[in-house]
Order: sequence, then structure tokens, then C-alpha cells
Amino acid sequence: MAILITPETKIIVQGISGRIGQFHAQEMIETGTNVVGGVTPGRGGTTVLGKPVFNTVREAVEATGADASLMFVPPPVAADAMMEAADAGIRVAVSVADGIPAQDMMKVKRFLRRYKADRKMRLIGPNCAGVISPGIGFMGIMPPHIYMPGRVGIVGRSGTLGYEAASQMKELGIGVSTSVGIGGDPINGSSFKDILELFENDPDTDAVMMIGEIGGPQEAEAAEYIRDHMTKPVAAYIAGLSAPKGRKMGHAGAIISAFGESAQEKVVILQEAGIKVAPNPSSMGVTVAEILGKKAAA
Amino acid sequence: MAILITPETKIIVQGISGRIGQFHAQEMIETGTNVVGGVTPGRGGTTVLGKPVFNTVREAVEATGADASLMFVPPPVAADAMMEAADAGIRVAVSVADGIPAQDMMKVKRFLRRYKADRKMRLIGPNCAGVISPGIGFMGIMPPHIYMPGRVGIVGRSGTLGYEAASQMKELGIGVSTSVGIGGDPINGSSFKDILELFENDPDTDAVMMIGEIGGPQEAEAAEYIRDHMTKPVAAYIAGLSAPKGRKMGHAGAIISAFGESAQEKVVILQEAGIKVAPNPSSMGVTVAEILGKKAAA
Amino acid sequence: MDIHEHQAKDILAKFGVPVPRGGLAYSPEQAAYQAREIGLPVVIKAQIHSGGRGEAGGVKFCRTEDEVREFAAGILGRQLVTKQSGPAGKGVYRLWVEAATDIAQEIYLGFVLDRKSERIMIVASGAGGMEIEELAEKDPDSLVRMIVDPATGLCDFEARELAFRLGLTGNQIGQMINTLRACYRAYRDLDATMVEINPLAITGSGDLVALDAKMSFDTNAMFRRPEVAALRDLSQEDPREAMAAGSGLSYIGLDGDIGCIINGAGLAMATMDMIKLAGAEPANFLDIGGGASAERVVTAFRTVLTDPNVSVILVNIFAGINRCDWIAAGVVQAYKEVGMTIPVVVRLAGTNVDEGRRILESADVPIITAGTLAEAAEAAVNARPNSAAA
Amino acid sequence: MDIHEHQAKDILAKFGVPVPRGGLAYSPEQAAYQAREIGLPVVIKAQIHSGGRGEAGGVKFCRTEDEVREFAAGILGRQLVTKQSGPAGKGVYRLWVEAATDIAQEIYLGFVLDRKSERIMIVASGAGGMEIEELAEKDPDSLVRMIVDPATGLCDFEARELAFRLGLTGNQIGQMINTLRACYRAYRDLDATMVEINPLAITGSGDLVALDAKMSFDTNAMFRRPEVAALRDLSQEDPREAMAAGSGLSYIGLDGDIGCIINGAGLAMATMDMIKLAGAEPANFLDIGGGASAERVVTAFRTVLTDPNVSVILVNIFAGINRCDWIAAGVVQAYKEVGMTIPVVVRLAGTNVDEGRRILESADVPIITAGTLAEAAEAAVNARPNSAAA
Repeated sequence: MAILITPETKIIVQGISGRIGQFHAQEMIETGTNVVGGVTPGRGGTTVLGKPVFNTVREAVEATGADASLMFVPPPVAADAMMEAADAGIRVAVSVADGIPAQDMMKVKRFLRRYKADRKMRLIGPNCAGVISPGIGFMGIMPPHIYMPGRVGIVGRSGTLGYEAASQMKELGIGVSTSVGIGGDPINGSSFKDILELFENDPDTDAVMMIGEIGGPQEAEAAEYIRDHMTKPVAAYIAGLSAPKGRKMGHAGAIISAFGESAQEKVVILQEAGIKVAPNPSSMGVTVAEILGKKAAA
Repeated sequence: MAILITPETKIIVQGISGRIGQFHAQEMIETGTNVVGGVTPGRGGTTVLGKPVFNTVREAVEATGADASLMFVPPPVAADAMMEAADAGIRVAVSVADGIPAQDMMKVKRFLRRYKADRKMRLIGPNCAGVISPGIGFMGIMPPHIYMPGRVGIVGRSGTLGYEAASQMKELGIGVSTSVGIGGDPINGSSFKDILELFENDPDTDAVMMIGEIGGPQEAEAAEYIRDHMTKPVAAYIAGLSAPKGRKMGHAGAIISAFGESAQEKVVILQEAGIKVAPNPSSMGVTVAEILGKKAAA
Repeated sequence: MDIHEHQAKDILAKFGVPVPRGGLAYSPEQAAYQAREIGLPVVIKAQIHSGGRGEAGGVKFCRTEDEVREFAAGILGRQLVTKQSGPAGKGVYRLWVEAATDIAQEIYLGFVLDRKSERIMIVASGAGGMEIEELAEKDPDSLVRMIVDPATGLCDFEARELAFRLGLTGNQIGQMINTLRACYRAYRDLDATMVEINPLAITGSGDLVALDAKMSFDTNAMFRRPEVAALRDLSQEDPREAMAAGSGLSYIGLDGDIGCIINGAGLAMATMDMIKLAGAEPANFLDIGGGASAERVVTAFRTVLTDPNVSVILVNIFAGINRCDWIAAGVVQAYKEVGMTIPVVVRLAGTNVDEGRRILESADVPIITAGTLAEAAEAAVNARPNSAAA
Repeated sequence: MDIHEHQAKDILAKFGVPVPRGGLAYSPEQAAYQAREIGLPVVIKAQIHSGGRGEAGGVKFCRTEDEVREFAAGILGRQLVTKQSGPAGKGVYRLWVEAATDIAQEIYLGFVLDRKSERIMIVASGAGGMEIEELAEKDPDSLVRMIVDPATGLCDFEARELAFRLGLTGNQIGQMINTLRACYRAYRDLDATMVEINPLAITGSGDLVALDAKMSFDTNAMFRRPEVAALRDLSQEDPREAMAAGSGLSYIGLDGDIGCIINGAGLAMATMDMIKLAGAEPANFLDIGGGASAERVVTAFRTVLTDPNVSVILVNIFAGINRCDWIAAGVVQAYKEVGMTIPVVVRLAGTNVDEGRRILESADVPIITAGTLAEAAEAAVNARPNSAAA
């Protein structure tokens, strides 16, 4: 089954008529992803890559039955695209946009509270690589060939570190059920905990690799969830052990705050929750192999 | 038991140090109402009428265990007082302020959505006479002596028409369980339906007198509720049968809209829902007597 | 509180609504000057607080300065009676002169408070030009309604959906989003109760422009909107209603002969219903409000008596936050100060009723007292000089 | 994006925060003039984008114009090193001269984004004057935290509660409500990421006044805040970081000797971790971003090479939205255009990796290639001229 993208998922691409939207939509289609249409305001009635284009997400959902959306929409209007998708009934949305104002994301999170749980959209990102369920399809910008189908979930803030993990795992013959990039922004749609819950409940996932970094409270929250609620083994890696205190490192979110959010502190918190932490980014694959072995032994 | 004000209710008065606040607080205390304190920012630590005064509602609630608040706060800051009460854990609040900006009330209604049902404040008013449970106590500006204790609930937009009904009922020997003025503003804290639900569930109320007027959708909503969910008989009167179309009649809320909210239309809607409608404001008492008779016969 | 079309356009333009170029004129010469500045042809529009000006002859398309001067001279200073203005009409003291627009299509756009959702509702239609009541009747399918969540405000995607639903295309989509956003912000930031653009025209070249605009404001919020409150034009209001409001009274003149002085809007309406039931007509609605002093009662008498049709006055007070003794003192004082020549019926109930009755009894004034609402209404109807004829 | 104290005070004053009278000076004469206009004594404050100015000698209380002139002459044009400025310090090019205030008590007031609640958090303390980190350590009980619900904004009652919790009394309550409201609106309306007033002084006469103010802004939102973006002062930024940012690169200079060119902030941090683990130090953080062209890669080389400490360059790319062929072309182009004299280690993976490797192999450039992250870090550390000594 995997999570978020299953064989039943019907995907539209918001911003399909743009250069980048079209490039990745084509990759998705070529990899067998179930893309059913696209949305570009003002281009309703045209087709792109053989898929129908609509003026609004509502029209796209009504015509195609789409339940997922990948958004290639520029940062200044990316929040609006998210709210449009949520209001039109999309259930899973991925935003890759990098550079959305923080207050726009506050507004989106506020907006999503309109909907009851059974109707609420799950937002992945922004500023993320997206979601891939190898062998089923993907919504995002990742290179699909580096993922081997399998039974380990990956969840990470950083896109490239997610690739790194998948590739190290493939090297060791370990496949991926679903890999999720939750994005590097200070306010994002889904937290580590949100995705860990999905993996915990996914019968096709045996273990999870979680890739965190300096800044923000979500790794600590995840540690607590893993300790108290997860039955599946989790490995982790935290980037930024060498980051100098007080400097921003690219991701707006990766700021070391005064309140104990350094990489070192996160490693300790994770270890205290019983999670196996990879000592360096080259050993993510090996660490996954270890927890899988541990599980087999248990 | 009655509704909203029971013998257990502990009441504070926001604005107790003002002339009007003090006058009515005194009336309340003299009638045996359980007033436990007051709030006037900057007057914390003083006493009024022998009751302690606090700077904030939160402090008052912590010190006295108050769960109800009557607000004598000027219209420009009345909305803020409501939100303060809600945030401090007050469960029933009455605002008599007349002249609150409509957008302030939109904000209050929005604010109250923060709280889950089991913690949400019930707001009565604004621009209302308040609530009285004869023989137990009152929160408001009504003349308490015109109410006879009994088993008929009264709910109305207009304060003075509520007095009129109570006085006609007393004339006929019919007493009141609780009388609630929901207020004449276009946006108010509790609707007819909200209060009717309370009366329906109150073992000490046998029947209800509902006093509506031109403008707004709440009488029609109440009619539907009475028809579908109420077992107790309801009598009604709608003021404004002679009001000329398109003119405002005092209450900002009493505007005849284009969409079927005239007094005549409301009377028809209520009658179609099986509710006995008093033909004129002098026969409110008689109409209550009729429905009580009907009930006895049933 | 209503304002003039030109003021509404000014405000909306500042928020980003496209409006035609125009200028204000208080005389035929000024109108001609404005027409020259703007460039002929122009449209001249009488500025009154009322709709239906076009049908009533208050709007004129002019090709020459002479036409402008002639129309302005003919209408300035006149009362313009429209189907919304009431029979007395509204005085025309200023004209708005604006560039004539080539209209391809008319859109209706309105923002109001929806009492059901307790939120701002947008109503729009591709068949503009008509009143919203007519529209709702004649072309209900064209009406698009949208409710705005105050937690997030109007979102661009919502505005875009609305634009597509009205059948707009190309640049109009962006223009409509801007217009909707501007109207919403003007409504919210200035405590409006109504914003209406009708028509919002699509010009021959396909652009949107607001050809007429109405705004009303929440009187209760004007304390924090002094710049809006300053736009009030007393020449467009009933002088008695304005005077009464200044004293804390809510007064509305009506067509009957029974003057009413009542506390509470609900009781006032109910009393009017009773008068009607008793076969007469109220001369006014008057709510003396809460905490009324004797002075305010005297002012109420003076206000009611400015209406020459009044043949009897009915005072009906059920005091809660008011006090019957203060009211009674006011009635007695009115007798002394105002010079009463017509019968007065007084019914008192509620707070301090005994003291109130005592004051009335001990004063030497020829008041007819009543115990109940029904008695009061009946007594008032019967006390009229011509009631014997009935 | 940071701005100067005087700019923050200007902004906050417009929103309603009380600030002392003051003026800007670019020379000792201007400083003396401002002091004369304002009235002595004054406080002169070096305007740099950094805290800790007082301890570093950047703030001076002056009783005479001579003192003013002397202090200004001594500090203008200098680099001021504070505990927050980094070892190079920040250049002092402007001074803020303001009326000296009689301080009875100092309050700390800060507005930040709380990543846990994803809302704006207010942090306040009655023990102001210290940095928030110190405060949190030394007087944690004095810290009051309050989270603002964006659906309603900061309510007056919340501001009032906060004022009472800080022990304010009398007029200070209303002044604090105004100050909190002003800061909140400035934060929200201008897309700030931080507003800090420290100290917010209580004067001898009991009034509140903001003696220092800091604001930072969300770079991502500056497209819609041109008036804020215009306040940027490049003299306060690292020129290399600013230049890199102009080309879409995220560059931060560090103290080591291994230059890094990497895609993705996460992979960049991880690569730096690997370098450290291999016993060396990175010379910089550099994320080339998504969709990087060959030109951007060349710019990245140029930027890294401006640091004289760099003795080897490590290129580590795991391409998703990027493409290895474009990156490889960029590396080859950099060799041709930049004049490379130090070793370059390249690791490519991901989108179009085979084409990328082919380009590197067929080009006649002395690149050291690596297959994995670990190999790449190790190769870079070993390729340093002085690594044989290790």
C-alpha cells in the first residue's frame, strides 16, 4: 500500500503549464504515476502532456476525481494554491515552493483548521522534495531511479539528504515503501510525527529512517511519539552537528534557537527515546540495516 | 433548577465600579443573587458593595471560582470584555451594551470558536436585558419584581417586550422559570434556538414564550428546531407587523431584508411549524395560558 | 450611515477599485468646468442618498458644455424623488461629473453582512444594472454568493473562482480579484455595513470599471472612523431624525397621527402594532433608549410635536434600566415647558413604577393614565379629537 | 533581513510606540547639531546591525557638544566589535543621537515566531536590559510568554493581562496595551520575523518609552514590502554572502580551509559534518539551490575562491530538481574561466548522473572524482597541500 501515494491516488499538477511543472509532470507520467490533469488559471480547456487543464482546482476535482495535487506555483502565490486545493477537496498536497513568507504559512495552517479531520487536506512541504512510493508513483522533484521498492519508510526535512539515505539503502539492498520530504521551512504542513503516524499504521512499512536537522521542535516531538506510540524500529540522523551557533544555514528553519534545538541536543533527545542515531550522514544506510536486523532478532 | 442562573451560579460584574454597574449589582445583591466579586482594571484590591474587585477576569475567577459574568462595559470595549471572560473560563456571560460595532461581534464569535464545547462560554446579548431566574437571581437590568417564580420560560430579542410578557403572565398567575433576553443586535451570542434547547432540557420548564421581531433568520431557525425537536409547547409573538418596509426601527438588527424576514413572513413560518402565535402584544399572557391548557389536556 | 456615490468611489478607488475620472460640481459653471477638464462627453449624476436616480431623471449623458450647464441648472437645489427616496425626495446640492464609459456588459457586485453565517457575504451577478431585489427575482441563476471567513479574509483563489463563475476571461480575472479584494478591505477596514458596485462595467476594451458605488457604515463604529464619520451629509437626512439621534433618541417619522414615546425598540414596534390594531396609525417610531433623564423625555415630546399631524401622544414605558420616576418627572416638565395642546396618554410599568405614578398624580397635568399596553393603545386612539367621528 | 535601531524606532513610532526624540548623524558636526536641536544631555548610539553595543563602547551619554563631537569623531568609520558582531566587527557609518531618558525600570519586550505553536509569541520581562538568553538563564521567573491567535490578533485584554503580570500600574497599563498592539501590528503588517524593545523603559515620571529597538524581516516577503526592503544596509553585511545571495546562492563564510559547493541545505550541513569527522574544517556553507545552471556553478566557484584560506574545493551534488550534466558543465567551465590552482573533488549523484560523469571524464580537467559522500569528504581532506603532514 505505502502511504500518501497508493495505486488509487489520482494526481493533478497545479502549475502544469509552466516549464518546471511540465518537466516534472512528464517525469511523473513516464514513471507510471497516475496524473489525471492539471490546473493553470486562464488555461482551462487546453491540454498539457495529453492531460486536461482546468482554471480552478475545484473544476479539476469535479471533472477528474483527483484527490492529490502537486504544486509548482511560485512562492508569492503558493499559499493561495494550497488553500484552493484544500477548499476543493484535495486530500494530499505537495508544495515544493522554496521561499514562502512565514505569515502566509501561518494563514494556511489557520485555513486548514476550517475542515474537520475526515475532510482535512494533508499538506506536505513547502520547500520539500515531495513524496515517492517507489513502483507506484511520485509527486515531487526527486530522481526516481535512486529508490528501490521495499518496506522501509523515509521521512526528512532535507530533500538531498533523503536522496542520500535512499541511495545508501539501495546500495545495501534495502528498499523504500514511501519517502517523504516534509521540507525545511519553519512552518510546514506535516511534521515528523504526522508522517511517523502514517508509517506506524502502514502494513507495508517495517521500519523508518528519519532525517532531522538543527532548529525547531519537531524532532523532539517525534522522539516522544516514537517512544510512546511506535512499535516499528526507527533510525535517525540529525544534520548540522558542525554548524556554528547563531548562523542560518540555508533553510530558514535551520536556526539554532536559544531554547535547546541544536543538533547535539536533538541527538541526545532521540537516543534517550531509544532511537538508533546514525553517527554521520554516510552511515544512514548501515544504521537502517542495523535496526532491521535488530527487528529480525526480536 | 431553571437555566443559566441556578442556585450554584457564582456571578461577577465586569465594570462593577462604574455608576450603572454598581446600581445594578446592588439590585442583584438585594434580590439575593450570588454576586461574588467584580472586575475593573486598575481597581484590583478595592471592594465595591462589600465584594472584592479584581484587575482581570482571570484573577477574579481564580480567587472567587466565579462561573458567570454580567458586563457593564461601554460598547467600544464590550467585545474585548467578552473575550476576556471567555478566556478566563467564565461559562455564562451577559452583555447589556447597546451599540457594539458589528465587526467586533464577528470577532467575538470567531474568538469563541477557540474553545471546545465543554469549555465554551455561552454569551447572552449584547444589547439585551439579561437573564433572570425568579427566586434565584438575575444578571441584567430588568425590574425583578415583575417576574413571578414558575415553570414557563421566556426568550426574546427585546428587553421591554420580555417585561411585558412576564407582567401579563403574572397578571394571569403564570410564573417564570427563567427569562432570557438574547438582544436586538444583528449578531448576538445566543440565538433563539440555543436558548430553546436549554429550556427543552430543563426539567423545571413546562412551556416557552418566544418573542421575536422583524429582521434576521433566527426566528425561522427556531421554528424548525421547535417543529423537529421540541416536546414542550411554545407560544410566540413577532413585533413589527406594522413596520414600514425598508426602514430601520431602532434595533440595528430589525431591518427588513430582501430575503423574506418580515414580521408577517415569520408569523407564517412559526404557524406552519405548529407554534401558537399571539395576534398582538397584549395577548402574550393569554397565549401562554392557552398552550399550558393544551398541554394539560394532552 | 450612508455616503454619496462620489465619496464611495473615492474610498474604493483608494483601495484599488478602478473608477472613471470625475469631479464634483456645486453649480452649473463648475459642472461645465469639470466637463471641460475631463473631456466631453460626460455623465452628470445628482448626488443624493438614494438609489433609482437614473429613472428619476437624476443622471444625464451630455455631449456639450451647454447640455451640462442646462442639466445642472435644472436639477441643483431641487428635490429629486426616486422610488427609494420617499415621497419628499432628497435635495440635490452637488453633482458628480464623470467621463462617459463605453459599456459592453454590466456586473452587479455587493458586500453585505449575512446574519445567518454572521460573516461578510459577497453577492455578484453577470446581469448587473438592476437592483439586487429585481435581480434575485428576474435572474436568480445569475446570482453568485460567497461567504468570507474573517479568520483568513477573502483569499485570492476564492476571488478567482468567483471571477470564473461570472464568465470573466483574460485580464478581467486579475482585475476582478483586485476589485473584490479592494471592496472587502474597504468593508472590513472602515466598518462598512454595505458596499455595492452596480454596475461594475466591462468596457468596450474589456476592462472593468465601477460606474456606480454605494457604501453604508456601521454607526456604532464611527467613533473609531473619524475620517468616515466626517463624510456624513446632514442635507440628506430627515432633520427630525437627525436631531433626535443627537439627543440619544431613535426617531423615525411615519404617516399616522398618534405620536409615540416608548422605551425599547421591541416595545415601540409592539405598541405601533397595537395602535394599528385599534384602527389608527402611528405618527412615528420613537425609542427613548436606556437610562433616559427627564430632559431626554422633554426632548422626545418636542421631537414628536414637530410633526403637525400628531393629534395625541402615547407614552408607553416599561422601565428596566430606565426609571418610571424620572420618566414621570419628564412628562410633567414637558407639560410645563413645551405648551401641550393635545391629549397625552401615559402608561408606566417596571422599575420605580409607584413613585412614577405618584409624581403624575400629584402634578397638576391633564394626563390620561393607562394600566396595560392594550388600555394605553385604546385610550390613545379614543383620545384623538376626531375619534368621535369613528 | 536586519535593519538599524533608528529605522526600527521610526517604524515602531509610526505604529504608536513611544520613543525618545532623536536624529541621525553621519559626521561629528551633524551629531553636534542634532544634540543642539534635541537639547543636551543626549545619548549617542553607533548604528550597526549587532547587539552588545553598550559594552563594546558604541553608546555614550554626553553632557556637552564637545563630548558629542569627540565621541562621534572617534567612532565613525571604525569597525565596532561586539560579542554578537563576529571578530571582524561591523562598520559604524551613522550615529543615532537621542534625548537622554531618566530610567526608573527596564522592561524586556520581544515578538518572535514560535515554531511550536506556529504563531507569533510575545516574550516579556520586568527585568529588561539583559539579552533574552541571559534573562532566560538568570531570571526565568520574570519571563512572561503569550501566544497570539492570528484569527483574532492580539486582544486588548491579553495585552492588559500581560501589563498587570509585569507589575505595571496606572497609566502604564494603557501605554503598555498601545505598545503591544503597535509591535504586533508592525510585526504582522510588515512581515517581520522579530521585534524587540530592550529596554522598554519606565521613566522617572512613570511613562513607558522604547530606548532600544531591533527588527528583522522575512526575506521571503520583501517582494510585497518594498518600503521595508529599501531599508537594507549592505555596509552591515558580509560582501561575499550578499554577492552570493544575488546569484541565488546561499553562502556563509566559516573558519576552515575546505571550500564547499553543495546542493541542498541539509546535504550541505551533512557534508560539513563529514569534513569535520574526517579531521578538517569547512571554509564555508554553500547551497547552490534548485535548478542551478552552469553559470551559477561558476559563480559558486568564484565565491568560494574569494576566501584565501580555501585549499581544496569539494563539490557534492545529489541532483533532484538539479541536473548532474549542467553541474558538470559548470565545473568544466569554472576550470576554464576561473583559473583553478587548487585541487577539486567532485561527487555527482541523482538526475542525469551518467551524463554528468561523462562530461567530467571527457573534459581535460584534473578533477578528483568520488562515488559516495564519505569518499568525497575523505578525498577532499586528503587532497589538501598540507595533508601529508597529518
